[in-house]
Amino acid sequence: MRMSYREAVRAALHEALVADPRVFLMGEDVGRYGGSYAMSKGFYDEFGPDRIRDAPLSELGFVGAGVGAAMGGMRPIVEVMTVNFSLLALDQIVNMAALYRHMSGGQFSVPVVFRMATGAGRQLAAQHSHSFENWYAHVPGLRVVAPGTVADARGMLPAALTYSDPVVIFEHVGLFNAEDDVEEWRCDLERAAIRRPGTDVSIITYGGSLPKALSAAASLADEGIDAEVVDLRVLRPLDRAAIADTVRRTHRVVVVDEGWRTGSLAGEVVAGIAEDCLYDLDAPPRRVCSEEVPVPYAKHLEDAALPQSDKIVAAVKEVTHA
Amino acid sequence: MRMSYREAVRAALHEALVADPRVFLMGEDVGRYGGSYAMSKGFYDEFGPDRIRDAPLSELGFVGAGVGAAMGGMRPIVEVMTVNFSLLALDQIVNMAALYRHMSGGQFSVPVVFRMATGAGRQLAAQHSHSFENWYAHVPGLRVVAPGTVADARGMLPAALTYSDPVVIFEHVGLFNAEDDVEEWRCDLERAAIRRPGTDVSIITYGGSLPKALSAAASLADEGIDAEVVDLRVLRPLDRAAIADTVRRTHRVVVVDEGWRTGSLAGEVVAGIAEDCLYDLDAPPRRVCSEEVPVPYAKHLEDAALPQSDKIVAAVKEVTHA
Amino acid sequence: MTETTRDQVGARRLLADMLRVRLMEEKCAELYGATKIRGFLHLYIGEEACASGVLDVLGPDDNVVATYREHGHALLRGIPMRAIMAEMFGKESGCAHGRGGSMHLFDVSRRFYGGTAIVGSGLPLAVGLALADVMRGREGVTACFFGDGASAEGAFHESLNLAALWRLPVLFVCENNLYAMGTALHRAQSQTDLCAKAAAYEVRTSSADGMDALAVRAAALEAAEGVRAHRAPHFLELRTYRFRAHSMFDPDLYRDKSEVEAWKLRDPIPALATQLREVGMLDEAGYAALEAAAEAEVADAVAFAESAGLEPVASLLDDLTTPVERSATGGADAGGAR
Amino acid sequence: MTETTRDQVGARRLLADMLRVRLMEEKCAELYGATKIRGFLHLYIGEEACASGVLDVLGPDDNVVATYREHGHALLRGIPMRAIMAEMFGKESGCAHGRGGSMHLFDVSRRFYGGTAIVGSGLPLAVGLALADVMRGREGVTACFFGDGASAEGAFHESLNLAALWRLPVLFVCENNLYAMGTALHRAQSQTDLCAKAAAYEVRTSSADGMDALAVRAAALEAAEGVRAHRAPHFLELRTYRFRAHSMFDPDLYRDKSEVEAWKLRDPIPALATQLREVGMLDEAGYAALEAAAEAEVADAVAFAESAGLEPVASLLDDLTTPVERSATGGADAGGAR
Ligand SMILES: Cc1ncc(C[n+]2csc(CCOP(=O)(O)OP(=O)(O)O)c2C)c(N)n1
Ligand SMILES: Cc1ncc(C[n+]2csc(CCOP(=O)(O)OP(=O)(O)O)c2C)c(N)n1
Ligand SMILES: [Mg+2]
Ligand SMILES: [Mg+2]
Repeated sequence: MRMSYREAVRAALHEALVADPRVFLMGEDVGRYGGSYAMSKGFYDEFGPDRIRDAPLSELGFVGAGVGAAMGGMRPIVEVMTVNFSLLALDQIVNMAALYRHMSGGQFSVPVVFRMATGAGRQLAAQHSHSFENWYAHVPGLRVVAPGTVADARGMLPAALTYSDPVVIFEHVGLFNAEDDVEEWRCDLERAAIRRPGTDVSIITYGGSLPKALSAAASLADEGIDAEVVDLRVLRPLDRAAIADTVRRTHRVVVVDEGWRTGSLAGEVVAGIAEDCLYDLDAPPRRVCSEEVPVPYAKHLEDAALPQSDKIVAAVKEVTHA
Repeated sequence: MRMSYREAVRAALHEALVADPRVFLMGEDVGRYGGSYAMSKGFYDEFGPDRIRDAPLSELGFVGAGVGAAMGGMRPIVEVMTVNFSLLALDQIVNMAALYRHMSGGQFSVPVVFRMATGAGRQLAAQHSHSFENWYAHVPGLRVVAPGTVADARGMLPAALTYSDPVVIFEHVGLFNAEDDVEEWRCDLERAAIRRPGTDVSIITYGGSLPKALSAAASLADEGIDAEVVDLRVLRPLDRAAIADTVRRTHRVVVVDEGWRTGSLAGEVVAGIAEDCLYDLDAPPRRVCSEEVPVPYAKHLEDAALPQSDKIVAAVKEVTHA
Repeated sequence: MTETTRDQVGARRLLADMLRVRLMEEKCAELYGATKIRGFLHLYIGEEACASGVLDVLGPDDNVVATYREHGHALLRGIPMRAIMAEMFGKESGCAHGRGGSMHLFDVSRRFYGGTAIVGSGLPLAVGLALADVMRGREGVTACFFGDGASAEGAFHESLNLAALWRLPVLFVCENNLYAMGTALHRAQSQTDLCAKAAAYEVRTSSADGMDALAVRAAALEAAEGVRAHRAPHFLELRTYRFRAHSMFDPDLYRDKSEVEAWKLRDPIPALATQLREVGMLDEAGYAALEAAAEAEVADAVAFAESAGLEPVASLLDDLTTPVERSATGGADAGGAR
Repeated sequence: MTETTRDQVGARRLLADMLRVRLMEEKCAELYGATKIRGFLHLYIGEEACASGVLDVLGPDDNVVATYREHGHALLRGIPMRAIMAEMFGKESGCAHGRGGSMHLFDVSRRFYGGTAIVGSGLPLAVGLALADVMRGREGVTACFFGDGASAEGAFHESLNLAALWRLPVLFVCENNLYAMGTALHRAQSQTDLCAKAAAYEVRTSSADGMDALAVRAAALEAAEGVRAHRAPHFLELRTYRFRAHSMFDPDLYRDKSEVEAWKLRDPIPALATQLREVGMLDEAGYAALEAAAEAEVADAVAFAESAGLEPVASLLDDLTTPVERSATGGADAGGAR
């Protein structure tokens, strides 16, 4: 079935709301407005104000309320408009939701799903364009996923709802209008996926950078370089086995990540490779990340600040010619 | 001169307050209480309530006020009791202070120093024991430092005050009572330092893990392994040259970091090594980090969760026997 | 003497409760000196009337959220003193397996949600627990304890608004002991009338003498009944005082000794004992019996904690996440609890 | 007709100001359609009386902090329309070099601190600016604009307390347009009387008709004078309404068209024009002249922006940090500004 990423998220939300009365959606403007990215348009009329719950501008408060509601037996899906705003709510996610189970000796579960828009590319400037996936992926007690395909946008939410611990889902704003034919979308939240098999080099990425990696791979193919594109999908826990596996086959790797380079998730991937399969590398790994500046508004500067296909191509050539 | 880490921080604060009327110290209980770790004991009487400014329990508010005061021409030193609490204030640090200069096209400077206690080891349990230095080190626009010696505790604050951009200083709770003879403390906030030269392996670390690395190096010496101990000192920008340099000499590396392993700053260091000097490595790099759980209260569990000398020794043996 | 004190059993229970908390905590202070208990230890001594009065009016279906100064709340919510003491000793039979310590006491079976040490962080949690109750058609009240200092946090503002806006059954209990660590209320907040602050959210408020257990109980009863009747939050201020330093690290230099001494004259335990004696509901022997029972309980708890075992290091990584039986249908009454 | 309108020059200036903002923004909407302006664009149309009235009473030593809906504030604070338009076009001669766009207009020389897009984030900043002024013995007032929605954020709570507690000269200007995106005030906040909310911090408050520029100016003048006289904050609520959608992405489905139409009848521009006409201070020709001047300014700004150059990609990394001349002594009057 042909659908857009946005439709896929909508369908997943709709299904969850229909399936389980404990599920509710809470966040700023998810209700009457229809969701800042129109993810929940129409839901308010269908499910009513209790289950499509418009929250005041109180990120710390309503995110914490989601944590509490989860502990109280509900299955909240909490939407934070943009990952930048989630910095206001980190205390409840990192100091509370992620810790509760371990710190209590296993007494509590916190079955809450946090959904956030992430990433740049729409000229929304510095306070609306950043990517903090790596921060979340650092935190024990959270499961962190990034649907990079329409099928995963459809499948990851129901999969997240099968866990009884906090799951963070990052939806990249650059993907919302992407379309695809989706037949099978049921999926796990454990494993990376090979989106394009290849033999010469591994391009490892996730989320909004996936289409850029695939288009880089396509142009590389024209030049006779056969790139494997690996979609991490799950950012915590990382599928280190899959990463090592692709590197062992291609011996060359480029990691693409929209986060700022230093301290990026790409860095963790590279570190894991150095630890797990150093001797399999035939060339130093390369990272294509965002430039280390706040993402600017002007289109040409924004483009220049972000990973792009041509930069990926150049990095691949570096590692394959090494 | 013999002094403790705490005395060094105190002396640096005192000097700054005396030297520049634009400097003031703001934070919870810095005044009448004397600082939660007694860093500013007596200052209130000496400098008065305006300059030793007790703030209400409002991390977002007073940290943001520090940002504004810096933009208004003051040189605030803002103390956040513990890095865990700083999650409440991240929005002002990361979405505001760090962005202002670039986002405005270079119009504003934000000369604010944030000081935070970090780290574990005092049985303060999960909500008071974590290390988020890597998060801060990820953010363009911030300079991030971690005094790991008494001399750096003395010298890094005055050095920070020479910058006109936000500087974050992480003071590790495990070091406060450490003593040392301090002759020269004037220092830069640019370069890593070799704390113990060695030829067989590089142990790269910072902050509270430095003494553990040094004690590991001492016992390794007994076994005939000559370890070089590198103190990163400056966590952003990382001194990649110094890192590459030590690796090029020893060819083996262990990175020690109290952050949780996945997504740790240690990971960034390893990634940089893989990028910069892959072929100089004679063995896969190893990381000694915190176990990926909330730090527990019970002493034996806390000890087990953290990097320790014996774990460093074991990791060094792994890389040197490889 | 009000009707309430005539409820002899109830009043004696309050006295016994306070004594249990007091003696347990005095022992904790001693054990801290002996390095049996480590980390932060925040004593509740002087404030016992608050927890005993409030918890006395709650039932098993209600939820309780507390702070790092929560030994009293935990004990009076029904967590066995043994489990509390073992927790402070860092032992596996502690109520958080020794992972939490003094600041993080938990008991899912008693709907005791902690024990959180980020000031203000319990408030959004309480809002969420109450929201879950409402959405699930449960009747419970969520009692959320916090200090005067917490009311300066943004979390307070956001939580009171949410609770009032959504008409959630939260009983906000502010233990106003006039200080947040070393910072006096009037040096931290422009509005020192905390009820006025809360009333600005269109929340019902009331205030009680936090040194008088019967007054607290009466106020809490009324407040909790209001919450149940109106399905709307209530803010209850308890004016109290801590006799000890903020924590064991606190040199306590920010307040006059005379101020502390003046408040000690209002110690809630002798105060209630005297009240009961005056109306002939308690005699010396009766008091001694209560004290002896509490002492015995403390001695037993300490012995238990001393001899309890440690969680094996091998299980350090356990219970980080919930075993995935993929409980998509779930349904445990205690919800997220398992 | 009050004394104020008799100040013909001043009243005409307000009208001219509002016209300039209005025509500039109508052009922006058009340019957005033509994809010359991208990203988020939040129009102020309908609310112009607020910025014009308030900024009219501020001097060059005062500070201004605004939101993402700040084109009007930026223009009336004195940033040339050319620089604003060029910014929205993403050009180097924009007031943030094209890096900020519509939501991030800045001008250090005019003490215009932005243009911030995290709701509520300007409030702590304003507190800090005012704190710096007090500590440096400067006389300025810091005007901080924000919306009704922002008052639900924890940052509001913490900032009002800080400003009141420390007696800082902050003029908090709440542009209450009844909606935060698609969420009506009464659906977001239990307390819809925002002055009552602010008063709970012991802050002086007042309220004015945000559709009447003269009323706004009078209220702002009184408020600012109060701030200067008492060296204490003031909360000024301006009751206003936005005629357009929240942003260019907003389908505007959450409010009745009739509500919007009713408010449009109170459009502050014709309202003031009529007032002035009625007392003979403006005739058709005079109004046409104002309009023509504004149109010309807009045309000029657009032409300027069109032809302006882009920041070279090579300088993308510039100005992340301040060149280290190690200004340990500093001393620029504008402080952190350089
Ligand atoms: C967010 C946060 N900031 C600071 C602290 C350090 N701290 C612990 S308790 C405390 C004082 C809290 O005062 P109050 O809320 O009045 O409670 P009390 O301790 O008086 O019971 C402070 C500042 C903390 N734990 N969390
Ligand atoms: C912290 C944060 N949360 C959410 C948003 C998204 N957002 C932008 S404007 C807005 C509504 C703000 O309403 P209000 O404060 O009333 O100002 P108005 O837009 O009406 O002028 C929202 C929810 C944001 N930018 N920042
Ligand atoms: Mg208190
Ligand atoms: Mg509004």
